[in-house]
Amino acid sequence: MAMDERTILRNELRWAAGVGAMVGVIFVAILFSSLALHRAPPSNIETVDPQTLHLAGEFTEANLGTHVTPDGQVTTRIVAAQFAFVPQCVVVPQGKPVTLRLSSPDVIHGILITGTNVNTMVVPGYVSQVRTVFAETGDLLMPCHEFCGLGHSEMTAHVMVVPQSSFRPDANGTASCASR
Amino acid sequence: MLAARRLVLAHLWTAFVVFAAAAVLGAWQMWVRSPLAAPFSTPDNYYLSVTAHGAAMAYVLTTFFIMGFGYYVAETALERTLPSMRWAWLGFALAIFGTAMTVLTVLSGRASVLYTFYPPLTASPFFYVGLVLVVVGSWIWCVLMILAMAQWKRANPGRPVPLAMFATVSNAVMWLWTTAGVAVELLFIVIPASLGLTETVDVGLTRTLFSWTLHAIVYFWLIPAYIAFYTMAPQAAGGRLYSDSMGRLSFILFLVYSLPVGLHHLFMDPEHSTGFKFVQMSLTVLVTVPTLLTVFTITASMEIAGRMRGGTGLFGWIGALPWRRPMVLATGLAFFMLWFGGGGGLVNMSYGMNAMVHNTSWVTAHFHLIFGGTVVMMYFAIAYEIWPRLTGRATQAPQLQCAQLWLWAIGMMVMTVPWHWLGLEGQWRRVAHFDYADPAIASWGPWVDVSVAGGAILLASALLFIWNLARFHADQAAKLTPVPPQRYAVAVHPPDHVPAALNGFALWNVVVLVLMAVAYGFPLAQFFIEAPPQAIVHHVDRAG
Amino acid sequence: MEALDRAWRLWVGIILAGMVVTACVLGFVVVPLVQGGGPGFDAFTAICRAIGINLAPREAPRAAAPAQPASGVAWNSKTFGALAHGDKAAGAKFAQDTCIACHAPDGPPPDPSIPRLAGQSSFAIYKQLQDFKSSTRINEIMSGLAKAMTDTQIADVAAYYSSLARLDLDARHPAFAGPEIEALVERGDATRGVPPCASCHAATSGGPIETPTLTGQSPQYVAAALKDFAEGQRRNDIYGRMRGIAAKLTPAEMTLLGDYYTTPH
Amino acid sequence: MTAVSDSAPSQGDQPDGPALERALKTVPRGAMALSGAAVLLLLAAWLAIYLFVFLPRGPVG
Repeated sequence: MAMDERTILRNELRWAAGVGAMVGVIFVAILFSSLALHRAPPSNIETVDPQTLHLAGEFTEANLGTHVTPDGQVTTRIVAAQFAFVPQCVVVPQGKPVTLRLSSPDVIHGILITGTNVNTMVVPGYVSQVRTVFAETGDLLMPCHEFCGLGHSEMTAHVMVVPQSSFRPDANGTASCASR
Repeated sequence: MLAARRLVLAHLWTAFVVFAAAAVLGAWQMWVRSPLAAPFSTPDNYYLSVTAHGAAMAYVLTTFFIMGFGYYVAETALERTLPSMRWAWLGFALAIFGTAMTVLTVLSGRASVLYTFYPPLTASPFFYVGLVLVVVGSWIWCVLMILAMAQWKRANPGRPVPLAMFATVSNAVMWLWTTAGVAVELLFIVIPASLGLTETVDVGLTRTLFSWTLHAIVYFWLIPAYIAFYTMAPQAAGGRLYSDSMGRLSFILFLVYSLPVGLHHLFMDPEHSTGFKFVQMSLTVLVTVPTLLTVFTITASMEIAGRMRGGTGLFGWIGALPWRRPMVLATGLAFFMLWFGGGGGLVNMSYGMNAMVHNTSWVTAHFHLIFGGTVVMMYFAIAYEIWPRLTGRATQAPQLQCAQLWLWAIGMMVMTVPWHWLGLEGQWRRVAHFDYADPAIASWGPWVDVSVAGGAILLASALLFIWNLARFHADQAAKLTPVPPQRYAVAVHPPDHVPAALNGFALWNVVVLVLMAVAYGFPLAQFFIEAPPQAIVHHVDRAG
Repeated sequence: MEALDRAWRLWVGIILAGMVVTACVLGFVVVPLVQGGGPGFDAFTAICRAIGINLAPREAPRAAAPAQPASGVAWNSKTFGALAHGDKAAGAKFAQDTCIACHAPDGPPPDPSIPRLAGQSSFAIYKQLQDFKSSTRINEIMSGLAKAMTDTQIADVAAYYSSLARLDLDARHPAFAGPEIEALVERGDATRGVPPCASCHAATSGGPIETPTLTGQSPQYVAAALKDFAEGQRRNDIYGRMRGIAAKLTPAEMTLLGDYYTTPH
Repeated sequence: MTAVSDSAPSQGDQPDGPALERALKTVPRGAMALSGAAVLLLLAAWLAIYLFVFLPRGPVG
């Protein structure tokens, strides 16, 4: 035989080493983006009762939308419910850290914000939290990306990213699309 | 003629008839979500169709094909009859009954929860019970495959199990592990909820159990394609398999690494921690290894064939391959689409990068390329390869078979290339219709139109496939006497002996157990350590 | 052969353990420690979080406005239990004395502005009565009546009316209201962000639990309810979803939707 | 190879010894080149998406 079994095995191992190196490059790049650039899956195991979401606590109607604390932290709270986001439009400042907090009173929903890496499932029973910085201003689309029922296709909201100069929360720290 | 001939034909025809119907639905769905006006376009019909398309393709086509093909391999590779025809027919009957129950429930509009279920949305119990029966039917198949190999090993002590059968049994073993997750989800949570016995579900737990199944099920579908790559394609090309051991190792790696990685479907979920997502991401990286090993081994096997047919130079052997043989053509096209599908998958599994594409058309493109492009493409090729032996009739028009494969590949690419682009643009999933008047997404229209054309080409190909198979059964088809036996590719060095680790699954079951304990132990236990708040069941089959 | 098998077991074990340990060290120690710096977690908290044990104090809502829920009803085991124990016979008796003058069990109401309740979902009746009782929904007559009812009576009445046959059960007559309204009901209007009415108000929709059945309802009542939601006169819809949708409808559509859901004469 | 044998159902032309030996003198150089190029292209495509789409879209987590 021109080629014995050892040669075949050596060729396969050589190939496996090359493949391993390629996969290693990808693994290192993922690790780097996670460690140095804060790009990681949103994971915030924090529970909340979906059955009483509207009755008390953080996700009652009056608490929804964008709020700025006196020390300048921006938090946007959104409820994803069959078949609307509440509120249907939120305003956030460009170039500042923003914390999005979402929850669902009924079934599984999910969001993405077009043109950004913002993406999370919204699972009843949990608060989904995503931290990000919006780089560019604009009116971005925030659709529900998980099947939640027959009205899923109409379940969209808008995220208005505005320059910091025109991001003016009111005396309570509340900023809304209408008052901007 | 095969002893299990009727059994195999019953399974495969069921698979392909359901496949053709689901292809019609798929093409219609493409049309509905495009800017073009489509008939019957309501969300009701759309989600009914998506549920039917998904369940038919993912559960019915695959399970019946894999069972039928498994029986075929067991008889032809081991050259002995099946352990029990009676049990095999019982499995078929259960699966058929379950399929009928599921299909009728979906068509009645009482199960539009998509094939991935999404509790707390809850369909009619008949939908889930039907699917459970399909799975139970397949469990009988698993046991028969494991028994067939065990009996053969007893009769042939010390000899290596033929690669095709070794791979089939690896799939059977993997499927038993795989279905554990979804079976527990359905039997203990979803079906009680659908019957009204419980009012609430732990959504995080159901999602985690489903993720247990969700990745490995793809390898369940894929392994017959890989069996064809390793044992049929080199033979069809007129060459030899480059390495038999690498084949065994690849199938073992599929068994080991396809299971403890399901959490990568839940990267964007709030109920799991970064740590376990990271660990399962790391294991997912390793799942690429068996596929990349296969790419090399099969390419080398094809190179042997090409050079034996007179091909020279670094790439000259490619042109020398017999591309007019369906098995060879399908292998080439499947690898081509695997490049795109696998590349998309690399992006999906890349931890934070998943946020860029999760639940966008990118993912839809990825799994259509892997499933449609690689898996179903090879199911076609396998059917063309074994139909003469099942019917005793000669292939009449191989050029029509090749045309069908080409159409399938072209349609798949035309459909999925726009999806990749739209996915990066943020086109979200499971939408019955888009508002193309919205300036934010108006530019998507033409891309979606292109993918509609792709869907139409795929439908044409699916129908041509049925036609091609039906012709074997036509009267004027030439009888083959004698019916040629199925021959599987011979390795350059056919093994005399292989280590026990490459000839059975005892060691590997222990490995799977350890990996699953590490990967899924705490992520599942957390729901019992401190039970999270439950969500109210939403029935889609009745009011309230 | 024996030695080879042992070697396989050994190496599989070593490689496997190596990979798992590496992944765990990275995932449970390195990544959380480096990333924890951002939100300011200490090392122990960061590692616990990575495992899935959340020790960080739950973030209190920073702008906690007093909760003013649109409805006090919560769909939980307690509510379902109360409804399940609803006594039809007791409900019938109560209705005989208090309700049937306006909400007849077997015929149209005396005034078209009064809703038909026969065959209505028990969940919807329960929620509306509770909302009248808690004043999250106001109506001259109903508010007073509901305030006088006990939780048990509410559950009984809900059980009674939901057990009755709905009048003219299948009343989908698209021709009566026109194809545009039919499209609105079945397909919604993506341009305005209006989901299909049928995505909630259909028997097999799987939508919010409290959604009432509209089929067979009095057309005036449906149109008036839509108008009230649109103008904010009525605001007991949880998370304002019906207010949001109604505000996007035209007055003509509200009238035609009333026609759609009723029976042609 | 004629067109007829090209399109015949593949009964597996059993490879003969000398042809196989000749082929194995060069195999797997072509396979290494072809699959190597494919895998390198794959890495390039992944890196392109990582650098030019993923990273510019901002932090998440």
